[in-house]
Amino acid sequence: MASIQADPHGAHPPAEDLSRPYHERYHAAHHFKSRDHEFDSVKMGVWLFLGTEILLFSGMFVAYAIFRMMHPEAFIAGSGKLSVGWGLLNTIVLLLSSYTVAAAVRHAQTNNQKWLRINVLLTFFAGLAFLLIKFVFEYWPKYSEGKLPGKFYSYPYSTSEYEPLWWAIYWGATSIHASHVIIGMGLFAWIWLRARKQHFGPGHYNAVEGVGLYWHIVDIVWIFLFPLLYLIH
Amino acid sequence: MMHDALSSSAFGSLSLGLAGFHEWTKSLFFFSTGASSQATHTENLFMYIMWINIVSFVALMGLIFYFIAKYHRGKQSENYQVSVQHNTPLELAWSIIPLIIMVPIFYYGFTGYLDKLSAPADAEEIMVSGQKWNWTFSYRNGAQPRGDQVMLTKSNYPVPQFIVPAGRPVKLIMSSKDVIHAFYIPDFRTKMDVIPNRYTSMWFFPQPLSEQDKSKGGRLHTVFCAEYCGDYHSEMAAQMKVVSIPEFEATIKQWTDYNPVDDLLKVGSMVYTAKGCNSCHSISGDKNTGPTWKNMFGDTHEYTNGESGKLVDENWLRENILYSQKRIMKGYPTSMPNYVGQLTPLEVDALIWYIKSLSDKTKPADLEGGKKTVKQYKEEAKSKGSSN
Amino acid sequence: MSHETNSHDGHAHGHVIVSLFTLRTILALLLFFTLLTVGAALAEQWIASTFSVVIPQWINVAVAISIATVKTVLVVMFFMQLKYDSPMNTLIFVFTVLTAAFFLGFTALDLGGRNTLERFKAQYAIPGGTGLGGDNIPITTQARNKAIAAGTYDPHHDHHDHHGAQSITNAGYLQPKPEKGSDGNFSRPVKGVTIPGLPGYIAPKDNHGHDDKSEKSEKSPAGH
Amino acid sequence: MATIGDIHKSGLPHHGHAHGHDHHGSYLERKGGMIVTIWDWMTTVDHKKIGVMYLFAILFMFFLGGVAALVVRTELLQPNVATVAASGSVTYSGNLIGHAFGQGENIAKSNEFYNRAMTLHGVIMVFLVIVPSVPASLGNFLLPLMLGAKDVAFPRLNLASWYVYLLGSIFAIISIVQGGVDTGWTFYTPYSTTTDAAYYNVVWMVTAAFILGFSSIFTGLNFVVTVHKLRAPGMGWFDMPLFVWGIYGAAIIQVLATPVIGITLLLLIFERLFHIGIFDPRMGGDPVLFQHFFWFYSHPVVYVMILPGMAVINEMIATGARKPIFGYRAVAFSTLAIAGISFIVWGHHLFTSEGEVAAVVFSALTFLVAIPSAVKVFNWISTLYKGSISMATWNLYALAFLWLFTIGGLTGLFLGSLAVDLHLHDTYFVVAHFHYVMMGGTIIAFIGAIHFWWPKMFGKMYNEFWARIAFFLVFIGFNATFFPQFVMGSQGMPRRYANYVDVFQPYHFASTIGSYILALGFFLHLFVFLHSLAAGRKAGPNPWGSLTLEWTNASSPPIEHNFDHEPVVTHGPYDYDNVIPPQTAPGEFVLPKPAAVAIKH
Repeated sequence: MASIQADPHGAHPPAEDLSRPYHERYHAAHHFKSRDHEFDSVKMGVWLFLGTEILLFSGMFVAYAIFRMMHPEAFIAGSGKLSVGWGLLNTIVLLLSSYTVAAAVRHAQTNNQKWLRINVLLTFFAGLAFLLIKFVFEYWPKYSEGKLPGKFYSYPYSTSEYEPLWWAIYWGATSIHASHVIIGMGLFAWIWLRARKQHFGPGHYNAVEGVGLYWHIVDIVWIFLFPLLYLIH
Repeated sequence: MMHDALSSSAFGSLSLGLAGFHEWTKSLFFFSTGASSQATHTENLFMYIMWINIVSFVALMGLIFYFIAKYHRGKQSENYQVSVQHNTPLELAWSIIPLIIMVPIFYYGFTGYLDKLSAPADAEEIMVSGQKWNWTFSYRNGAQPRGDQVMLTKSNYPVPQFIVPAGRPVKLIMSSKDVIHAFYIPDFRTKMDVIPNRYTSMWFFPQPLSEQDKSKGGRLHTVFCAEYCGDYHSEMAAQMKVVSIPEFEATIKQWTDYNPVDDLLKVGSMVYTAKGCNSCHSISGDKNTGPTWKNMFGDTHEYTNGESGKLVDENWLRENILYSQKRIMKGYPTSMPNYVGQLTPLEVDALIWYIKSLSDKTKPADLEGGKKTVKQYKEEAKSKGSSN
Repeated sequence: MSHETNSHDGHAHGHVIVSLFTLRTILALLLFFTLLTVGAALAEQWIASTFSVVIPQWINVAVAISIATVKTVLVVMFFMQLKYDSPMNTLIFVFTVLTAAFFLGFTALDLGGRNTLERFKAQYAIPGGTGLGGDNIPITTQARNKAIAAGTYDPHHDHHDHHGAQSITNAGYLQPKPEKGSDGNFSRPVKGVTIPGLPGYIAPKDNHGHDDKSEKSEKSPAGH
Repeated sequence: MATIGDIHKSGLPHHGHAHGHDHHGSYLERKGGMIVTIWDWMTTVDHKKIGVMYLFAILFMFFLGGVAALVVRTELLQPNVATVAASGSVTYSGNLIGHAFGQGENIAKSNEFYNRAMTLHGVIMVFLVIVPSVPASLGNFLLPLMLGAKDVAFPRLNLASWYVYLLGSIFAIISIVQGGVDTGWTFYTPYSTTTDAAYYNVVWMVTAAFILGFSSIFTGLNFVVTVHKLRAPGMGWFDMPLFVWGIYGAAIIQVLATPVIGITLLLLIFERLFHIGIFDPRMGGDPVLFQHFFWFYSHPVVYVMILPGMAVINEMIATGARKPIFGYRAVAFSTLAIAGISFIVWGHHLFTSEGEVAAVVFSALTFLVAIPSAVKVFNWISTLYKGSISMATWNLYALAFLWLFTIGGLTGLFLGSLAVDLHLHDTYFVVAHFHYVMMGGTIIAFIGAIHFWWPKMFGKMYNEFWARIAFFLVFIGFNATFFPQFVMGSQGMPRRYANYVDVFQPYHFASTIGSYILALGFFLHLFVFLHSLAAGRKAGPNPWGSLTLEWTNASSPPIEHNFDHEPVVTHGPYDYDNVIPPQTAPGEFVLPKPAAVAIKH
């Protein structure tokens, strides 16, 4: 992610007026014509990157669909063993964080530095809350009960022979998603550190925009995972 | 075909020429022709595409060479001329004409494919199972090939020979025990993958035997494994023998059991290859996937579960064949399946005698029991059963 | 190429600032749809169990997927600002989704129906692969056996830990998969063919030779 | 229409001018001592340096993969013959390489050795050579130059992709050093998840392929944005050189298809390490699902390989014939058509394992891809008409590409046709087919393109005479290696066989001898290149008389920021009918004066 961002320092650091905030004296990288030119290019790059993310997750969705068609009873049995309540809470947490990130972009655009920082921080903690709920109330109980993929499955009360396969899909999809949440939190920490130094403002908010778009895609993946894993039976 | 052409008198010589030429070109690409009805269809489609290819290739390359000869830079100045940069009708033509040419290629490929897949209801069904690295066959009466093993390559790896009836549709129902294999009969121009968790099938109609075939006792075809499956992938073959229907019926009846006059040692050597023991255990002393059987009897071994020092005797062998997952010899993978339920008592005993006979520690006198015939063995078993 | 020298040109074209009101409205809609999808799933279960009707699975799937799609469109258009953005980015997004759809569609075209088509062959189908070692006991059964051996198995355990209602409704949803080897949906009579030499669902019976297998045409598999 | 004067105004660096650089040095210029220079190269974000580093890495990997190929061919020179002595002991002969490595006495070991060499060849050639070949090396170097840009859109991402490529190579080499894998480059399950070949080697190798995927994604993403956003003023979509179109099409596929191999290989790693069961039929998984996953990436990636190959052919044919590419738009659109269709034909790799419905649908779709490919070939041949055809090594390679790719493409018709494919699937026919396309297409184009742009990249000319000798060795060796494989395949020789029945021996023998000639040709090329670097004559900015921006507006080698002034495009990339290309070749490539130019103004 981070490396998609074009060189924030530009080719030649400006000599003039270091008292002005960074985002005001920011120069586009030398091979771009203007900051807008750079902004558009970066945004297009981020969208292409989001495309690769969608297709990465599409592998899990295809596996889900195919195995669901092959072993519907295993998926019904497995789905019944998930907790809709925690899933719902996590969905709400992620939706809220999506809002805060959209608001953060808006505050960067309007040069509202305080609320930019607050919203970035809120998003970070929403990610943390998501992971806490996931690990404490979902992963840990399932791990200790032996509802694990394939070879590690040791839960004695299965109702379907292929239930381990369901758990493979569940753990696979949610863990890849959770790793994206962790990466996103790292990016937000980085954004927050830079926001404190007033790096972002109306003239330059590529990074906030890019990381925000990434976070929305992580949210969208969960928007699909939630009903597919928890609600469909 | 040649004799068809001869029979038509009017265009005899012309069609002989064409048909002969056709057969000759086919012989460049195929070893035999017409082993089954589908094979002929595939060959003709192949040659149709081949001629399209040859004509297009010669035309295109001819143009290139012509242009090179005419416009090469050595004589540039008088040749270089401004020419059109595009020509829509021409470009449309060379987009659409190939498309039209390809329609029959697709269509006949499609019909030929369906023909290779959908077997007639009265087909003779043979179950085929692939495993690393052996094919096993099973006929409708439960018979399994008990014929002689054959060597197709020169690498001293025997492969099974199985029979199919000539002039009757044959359907193979195939499944794999471990990894993906593919059952490939080059002479019949067909193959199908053999997959672990599902059944695949293919069928063919072996042409009736010619007089020449009959004099040889049948027609032989080679079967290869065409999906990469490991160390012995290139040795995983089989030989298919096309025999007359009466002979087929008689043979599979005979194959339901071992020949009553064979002794147990012979049966053991047959089981060794028929059940695929040979794919892991050598009898020459070479280490393979599994330990060699040479000198195994009467020796001691170490096992991964810590056991050691036990002298290999008959009971030990019996237990380790039937419940092979119980203990694994040190230095070998755990890949040997349990054979309980898959070997008859006769086969187990025969195997034990066979392994015994491979050891230097066995005195010839100890092998007397192995000389028992199948008939004697069965009678003994019957009397034991009734006494119980 | 000369460097841009002006401090900034404010909000150039393409930089649309979405109002907080819009963002909050979208958030409210998203939360509403989230509750709706959970509600729909629960309502469906309730209907199925209360009125003892069988609701086809696809309705459940279609409702959930449709709501998720609406939510996605909201996020993409407003939070991700595709509505105001360069059409190129929309094109990228649409093409990506289209590619994923092809991926799913063609794979499902092949694999989606194959198991049902060939279910009649299930009796003989051998699950290959060696992930579990030599024995062929399903891993779920192994887990149960282990628990029984350890004395931790509770025979009255509620199989459906979290959804109380589901144990009732499942019966309606589920077209139970025929036991392996039952002739329920066999399209033709089984000939007395077993595949000797194949491990798997053939009951391990030690003392049968091949000769008497042909008589036992309906061999029952090991029913774990 | 532009005139000669226009070009000079737009800033063609003259011979003298290029070397009289005031403050802009060549990008190859040393920055200081050895350590400073190495550090400068390691941390560079200059697309040209990254391209050059890629070029040498890829050529090194090509060497490794080529050695593996020679091992494979040598092993197949004769079938294995077992001799059983009276004592019962067995000795094997015929497996030459097996003997050389002390594995000749045991057929299983010898076969396994072959399988590893075969896998090594496949993995290296696909993931480390052909996929990055043209885009990562020449694409990186040339794309900004052709577009008139100073760099690619995201220079640091570009550097990251190079390091990711290195990391992936290191993983692959770790696997090789530990003994390699015997899965085949396709990693088919359940074989790859259960093979007893050293347990973690498979994981190393699959991880290598996984990492290399990211390198591919980064490169593709960078190129797409570069093409969209960084074209020089005056350069519309249809003023771009067709090279850019080809790279653009390939980049789209890289971005859209590579993530799927990412998730596939990730699942494969999980399956191998933890047995999660997704591809394990014993736990309800499905090995054929893996094939769908794998080919959803690996078929489109075939076009990632061939589209850049076709891309460089456009440039070489146009310059070589000194003609506008016939039907520019048709060629450009066929590139996009190939990229699009590539996503919906992957099932033709599964004709023997997938269901009937899918097979028929995929077969029908497969034939569609033949149309744009055929259109390209027709257009190239028409471009030669009334041209002035150069016999320089690079143009010989372009013409050889037409020969080889036509064979490769036409033989694809056999494989797309279902009934015939059931016979030919997984035989040497397939091997020959994809070598004619992948090697005869991409690698031949790549080698030709290196000759073509060599003066631009390094500012040196190569020895034309010896390069042509090497070309003929390669061309003859290639056909001798792979043509017999078509015949062998239709006669029933399955692929990936370490051993074979005797009847195939003449073909294997011919094929192996051919591969030696091929290797000889490549080594000769290597010496020609090394000689050029050491003692080649200085090259002018435009030795071949081409009209694209990198030749007309940049010196050889280009300066660090590519252009003195931002180029303004005043003529099309192939506007030979109206513009006399400025040409600085020292002697042998004198260009004619087109009558048309005189007429037009």
